[in-house]
Amino acid sequence: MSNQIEKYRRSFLSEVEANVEEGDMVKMCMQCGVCSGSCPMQNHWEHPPQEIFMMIRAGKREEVLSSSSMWMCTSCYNCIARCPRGLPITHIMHGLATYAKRLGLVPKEQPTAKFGQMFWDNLSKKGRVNELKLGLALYFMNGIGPGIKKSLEMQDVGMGMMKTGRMNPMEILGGHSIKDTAGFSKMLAKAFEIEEGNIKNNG
Amino acid sequence: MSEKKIGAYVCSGCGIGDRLDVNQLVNTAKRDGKANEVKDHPFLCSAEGVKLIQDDIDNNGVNRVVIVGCSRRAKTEAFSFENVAITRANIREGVLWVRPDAPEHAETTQEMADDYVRMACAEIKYMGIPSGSGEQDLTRHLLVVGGGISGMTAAIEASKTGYKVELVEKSGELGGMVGKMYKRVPTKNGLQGPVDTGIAAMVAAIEADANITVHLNSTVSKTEGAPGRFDVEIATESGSTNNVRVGAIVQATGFKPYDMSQLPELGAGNADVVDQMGFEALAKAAAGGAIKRPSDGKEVKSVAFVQCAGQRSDKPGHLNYCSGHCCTTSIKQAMYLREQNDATAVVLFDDLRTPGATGEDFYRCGQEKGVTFSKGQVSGVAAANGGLEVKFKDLILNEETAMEADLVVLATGMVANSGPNPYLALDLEAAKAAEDTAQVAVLEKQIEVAPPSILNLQYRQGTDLPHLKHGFNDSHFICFPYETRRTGIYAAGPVRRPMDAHQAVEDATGATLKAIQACENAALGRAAHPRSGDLSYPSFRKEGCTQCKRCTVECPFGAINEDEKGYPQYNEGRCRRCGTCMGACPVRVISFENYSVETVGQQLKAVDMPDEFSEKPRILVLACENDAYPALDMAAAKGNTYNPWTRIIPVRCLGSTNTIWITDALNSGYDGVILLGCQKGDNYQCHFVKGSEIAHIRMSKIDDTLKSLNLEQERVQTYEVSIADIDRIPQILDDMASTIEKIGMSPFKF
Amino acid sequence: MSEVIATNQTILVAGGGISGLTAALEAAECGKQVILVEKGPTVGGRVGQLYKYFPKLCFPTCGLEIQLRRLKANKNVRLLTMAEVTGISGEAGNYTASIKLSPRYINENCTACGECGKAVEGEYDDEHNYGMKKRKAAYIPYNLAYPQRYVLDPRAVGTDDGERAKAACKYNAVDLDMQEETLELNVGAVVWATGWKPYPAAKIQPYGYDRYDNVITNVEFERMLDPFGPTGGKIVRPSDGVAPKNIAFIQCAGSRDRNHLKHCSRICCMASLKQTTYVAEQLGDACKSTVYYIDIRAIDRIDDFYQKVQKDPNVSFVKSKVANIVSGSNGNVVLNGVDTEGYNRYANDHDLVVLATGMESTVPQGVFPEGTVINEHGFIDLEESNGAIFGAGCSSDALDVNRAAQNATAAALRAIQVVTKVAAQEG
Amino acid sequence: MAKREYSFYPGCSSQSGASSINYLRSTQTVCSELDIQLNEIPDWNCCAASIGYAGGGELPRISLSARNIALSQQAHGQQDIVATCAACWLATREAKERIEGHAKIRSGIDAALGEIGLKVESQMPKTRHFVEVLMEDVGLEEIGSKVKKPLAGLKIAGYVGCQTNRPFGIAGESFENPMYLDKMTAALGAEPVEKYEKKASCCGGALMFSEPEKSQALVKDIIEAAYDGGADMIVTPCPVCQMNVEVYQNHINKRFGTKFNIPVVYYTTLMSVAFGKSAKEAALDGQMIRAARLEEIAGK
Repeated sequence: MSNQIEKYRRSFLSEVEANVEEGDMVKMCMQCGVCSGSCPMQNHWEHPPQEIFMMIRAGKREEVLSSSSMWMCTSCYNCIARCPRGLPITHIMHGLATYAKRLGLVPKEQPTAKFGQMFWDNLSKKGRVNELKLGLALYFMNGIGPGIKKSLEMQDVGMGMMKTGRMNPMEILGGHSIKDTAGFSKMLAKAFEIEEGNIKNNG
Repeated sequence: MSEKKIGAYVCSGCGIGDRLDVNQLVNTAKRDGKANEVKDHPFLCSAEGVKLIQDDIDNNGVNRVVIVGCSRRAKTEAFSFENVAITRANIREGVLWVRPDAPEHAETTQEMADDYVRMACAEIKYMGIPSGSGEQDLTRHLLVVGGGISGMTAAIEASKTGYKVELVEKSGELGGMVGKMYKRVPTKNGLQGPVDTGIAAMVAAIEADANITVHLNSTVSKTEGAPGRFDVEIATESGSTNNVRVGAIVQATGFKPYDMSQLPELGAGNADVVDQMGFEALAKAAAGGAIKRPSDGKEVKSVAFVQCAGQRSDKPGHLNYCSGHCCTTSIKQAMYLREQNDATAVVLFDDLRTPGATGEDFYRCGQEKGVTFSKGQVSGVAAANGGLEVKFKDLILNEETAMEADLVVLATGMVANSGPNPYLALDLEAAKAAEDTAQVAVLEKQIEVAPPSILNLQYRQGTDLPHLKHGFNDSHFICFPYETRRTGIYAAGPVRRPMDAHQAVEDATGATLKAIQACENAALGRAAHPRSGDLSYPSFRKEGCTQCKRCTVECPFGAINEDEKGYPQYNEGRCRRCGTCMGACPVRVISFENYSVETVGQQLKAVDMPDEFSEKPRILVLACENDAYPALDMAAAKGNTYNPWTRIIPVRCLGSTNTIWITDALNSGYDGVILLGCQKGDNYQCHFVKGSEIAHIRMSKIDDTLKSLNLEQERVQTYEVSIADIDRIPQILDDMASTIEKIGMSPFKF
Repeated sequence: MSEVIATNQTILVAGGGISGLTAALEAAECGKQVILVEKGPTVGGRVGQLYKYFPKLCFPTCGLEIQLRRLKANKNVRLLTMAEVTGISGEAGNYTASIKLSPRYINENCTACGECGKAVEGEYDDEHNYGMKKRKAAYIPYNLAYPQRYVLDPRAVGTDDGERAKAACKYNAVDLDMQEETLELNVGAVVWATGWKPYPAAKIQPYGYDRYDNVITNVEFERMLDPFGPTGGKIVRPSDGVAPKNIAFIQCAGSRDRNHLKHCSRICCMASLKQTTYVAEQLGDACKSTVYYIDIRAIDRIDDFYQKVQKDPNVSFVKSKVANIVSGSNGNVVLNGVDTEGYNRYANDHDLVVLATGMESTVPQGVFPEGTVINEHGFIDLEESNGAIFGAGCSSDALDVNRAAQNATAAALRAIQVVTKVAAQEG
Repeated sequence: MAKREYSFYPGCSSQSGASSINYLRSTQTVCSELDIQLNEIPDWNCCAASIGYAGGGELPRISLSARNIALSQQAHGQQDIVATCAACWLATREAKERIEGHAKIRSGIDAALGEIGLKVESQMPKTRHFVEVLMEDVGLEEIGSKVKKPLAGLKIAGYVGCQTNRPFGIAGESFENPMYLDKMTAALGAEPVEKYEKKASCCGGALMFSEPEKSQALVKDIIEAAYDGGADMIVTPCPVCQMNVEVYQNHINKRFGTKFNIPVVYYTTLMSVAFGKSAKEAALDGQMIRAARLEEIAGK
């Protein structure tokens, strides 16, 4: 992987094309901006998607990968639906986020990055999501103090869910699981292995 | 020519018979119009009605036909008779439809109709049957000037149509600019990269084609004659000359790249800063391998393409237009680099202009191949770190930035190789005559730097095709890209308008058709567009000519030269039959067989002039047949009305208006005169270029006449109107009626 | 229907718009026999519906009038209106074309006297005005329509209106028994010039053409300016008939978009620039125009038109493809998007939106002989395998009027070459 | 009418005691009424939804759906896979496309599944949303014919949301203004809110957890637009939408000073009530904000 990224050289773009999910479509952007204007989180972006694509071309590697922008994607697919050039923007954003994470460039306190990891950890344990554990993990992700505060804040929601049968306190004790957890883990391990290999080969 | 025998045929259909006294119309035609045969029919355009007329032609010797009924623009299929002169008394659109159907208007409406009958009969009396100009050579032979892709296309296409071609190329080889390119932009859709230029194949085809004679290292040193009989002298570098006769000419002299040395701020002067043609040379030298930079032969790894270099800019010395092709050309060149050098190729553009289906496909193709596009404004290119630094503002990222490049390609524009603008000399003459010293200085300077002539036309109006804008020989008309101002000579390719190779090929093909058409027209002695098919042509009575030269100067098409004795010398093949010369002639010696000072003058005199006390004014309207007259027809069809005092005469062009008509009208007691012509000025709409403008100038001088007659200036008005002025023109006519009401009737009623 | 004579030295031109007229006339004035077929009741096509041309701002009817004069004067062209080419078989120099003739219900006897139009009562959407106003059941399509003959709407046939029209005509021109006919013609070459249609704006869902009254298309806007159009030449908001104060022009509405038309339609940039000058002329300082664009393609020497518009303080440009349109107050709409030059979000209120809708090709499928190449955008490429079938004008690419006329002239020459060869072979 | 059978992918939130168990319950009610049989995919696993990318990356994420597809094929052959959850449906459909379209992904998936002796056949079954089944296979006419208690007098805002709508959506519907919920509402005798401008807006999805402030602002607009349209309740086809729009109304009220209290129901709940089923069968007891008017109708 080149560390010496020169402005407007293809090096960073090539890196993205090789290592980022659907990254080979970045070059097709024609800077119309319809994605940026379609994003529900547009008020919160540091850099909107079309600008990210331009930054990639301009070789702004650090700025792009350490940006919190991609983590603002709600996966609403508005940008994909409207993009006149058919860029799978949602996937590219996910891909950039994943790649940044892999390189350790994600801002430390990025909540979605944290939550996303929790979600993955949660599902990959038993093959299915344990909503209760996931929720608690989320509330306590910044430590016990904030966790308790957050839990109290969310108490009404929790109680409501429980009352309506949509949350089961017993899930804390284990909860739903697929049967073949062993095979499941094996499959994921293999998938990770292949993906890592692909990136190394490209890098 | 047999004796003139007039047949007048009055249609009583379409409500004419209900509202007008048809018997009276018939009597008017007989009594006042002196028509030999007069008949009426309830449905004249029916087969039966047409037969009635045809029978008179066939059996009663009628050779002058007056149709009293609808406008000359209506029912043309029905009223089309061979070998006779035809005119119309337009009493449907011109009378019935523009007058309210009420008893109190019946009298004046009938008067209008009767007048139109009189006018038509008067006109036809002076109309001959045009037989085509005497210059009827069929020369299936074209001259193509310029051996680039446009010229070669013209030559090949002409040959394919059965025409012989003289192909003149200034340099030592065919191929032109595209021939110097490595590859070209594809002309078909789909995501394909650059393709072979095809020039070698074209050259081979031309060399193998017995119909095409190639003159290399040659220029056109003299062009005389007219469509169908151009005599061209081709001069070779060695000094020898060839004379050929051709029917028409395609000028495909292409362009030269804008002189990039005028762009030092963009690094011009540095060996590694090249223009697009410079880059083609590098690519051609690389022959598919890695492209190397000129300074040190190093393989190029990073290139910046600077679009709009010295173009779309109003800085002095820059080109103020877009050259149309540079965006796709840069994309193509960037693709070379992607494929051959695996290099970074950044296109810095303002607006990426890749229009149409082929254009947008090519843009996407460039992106797929990894060309980098950035909306950026380049402020400077300078040497740095053994390469170049391109400073620019990234307009998307909104920051001043810079990139390093091994090579910079400046997309400079096209400068047309069009020869001098012929009107420069004439303008200079006029400025000198007007003693406008400032203007003289400006024009003299322009003439000083004018390029050498390309066609060396021996025309009174100058040596080359007139320029439209920025030195390009384009047509002024959107719908008529080949409406040339020098009949039989068609510009094609980037000399006509900035364009890419794809369009140049289409353009040259189209121009070839026009050139062929010009030959065919000349062979039949008929006019080209817009009066296509017209067999009439101007002639003059030498005895009366005062050699004033007005006709030669005012002819918009340079059709009239002067002979050794200073008399006008007509070249009918160049003539577009507008009649501007006729309008110009102070002694009225110029006429067409079916259109003359008399055909109009007699019409206006045929109007029955009520006396001063009848409170029935008469307004003469001379209306351009291209725009004003159709607009009047459409106004009538829409139910717009105007006053019954108006008498309208269509003219070929307002430029054909001879001031004698105005003087005659005023002397005969008309209370007002209106001239309706097309828009003049830079965006002129006059298909005869300056006809309307000239008419305006002539009319501005009519004031003296009015003064001498002691008449008010308001009585003569000239307007620029358009075909869409369907509501405005009736208003103009009514305004004149109001004016007359205000200032009173003309005292010249006898 | 009188007999139509055609041979394999005849050129068939499909489409009576500016391209078809040009191709037909240029070929005819070279002495070739031409059959010009037009699907509708009049020639003139799309340009007949335009108010003005860019960049000269002159009237299209001016050029049409000249073409009509050429047409009327030239016996080499046989014009068939209400006629559609439904099939072509054979090969270069020897094609058989099937032509469907739809009944006009009014024959050549028609003098355009207008009595039938006065007599009928039924009204239908006026196609010439894109349905923005009504026309009578018996009608002349527009001022300059040619042939200058009335048309009777087929929906009126079999109703009292049909009978009224018939009774009103003194010239036996109304023929309610007219039937559809099919002609089989032998021709040597075909110039296909059926032009374009505006891309259906309702398909561009983010812009809500089907949901908001004050979102219109550029072709509709063009009709608005015509003094004989639906608003008498006035620029007004459809919702309340009031003059707008703040118009948005949205470029690439349906063009350069894989969801719609992938190609660039070429004319829309210049069309919008032109339309801003209409606004400036009619409403002056009382109305602002904003052009939302990706690239302004004011190509070649007419770039100066763009430069002129840029200098108008009432016109602004935003480099942005508008993301979507939502309703605002009082019939206004709000355009959401970002100005990509520096990332500035906007939610701009406009009281009228003009969508610069793209050009969709009308080249049909299933009409041409096998091997004829119609590209993915629906245009006819110039291919060897097409034989003597030549696309012209907007059947060959998205073109402006000038290039369409140029291209049609070139197509005419290609067709001439084929029939000339046939003539030479036949001696 | 023959029984319609599908391979069923319920998804994590439809498990007992999970957040959209009420969706599953009402779906089952609708299925029994419409004679639809849903055959659950044995041992299905989570799809990773739209947030799994952070931990999973591309191939591991796709392998999850691939495993479900393989299991479905193993148990139910080429039966269409039907999901009620938008994320489940989308992830499975996307996985299918990606496996079909990218050789590299196909080989990766083959290898990963190979580890556990599974294989995705080259001909994969179609993955469909339950709404597609209702609109395309059953049809509004049949649905309408089952209505026993028309929901007369109810004005309902059809909130379609994102992932049921984009990027695939329901055939014939536009991304910007999908109408099927409105048509369905009308078929059940209620009045759809016309011009519900936020019907396809985003509720924040999973970012409701990580970025609650930002997401709640989105939900606020969605609810406000429903109120503006005069809605009595909101109907939705997506578990995330349902949850996000329903359960945070108190928080939103606190944050923005609003007074929201609008029920958000699944279309299956609406259908169940209209079909004359009990409140329990309609899973009305799963509403955190009670749909009193529906309870009323169900209780009649």
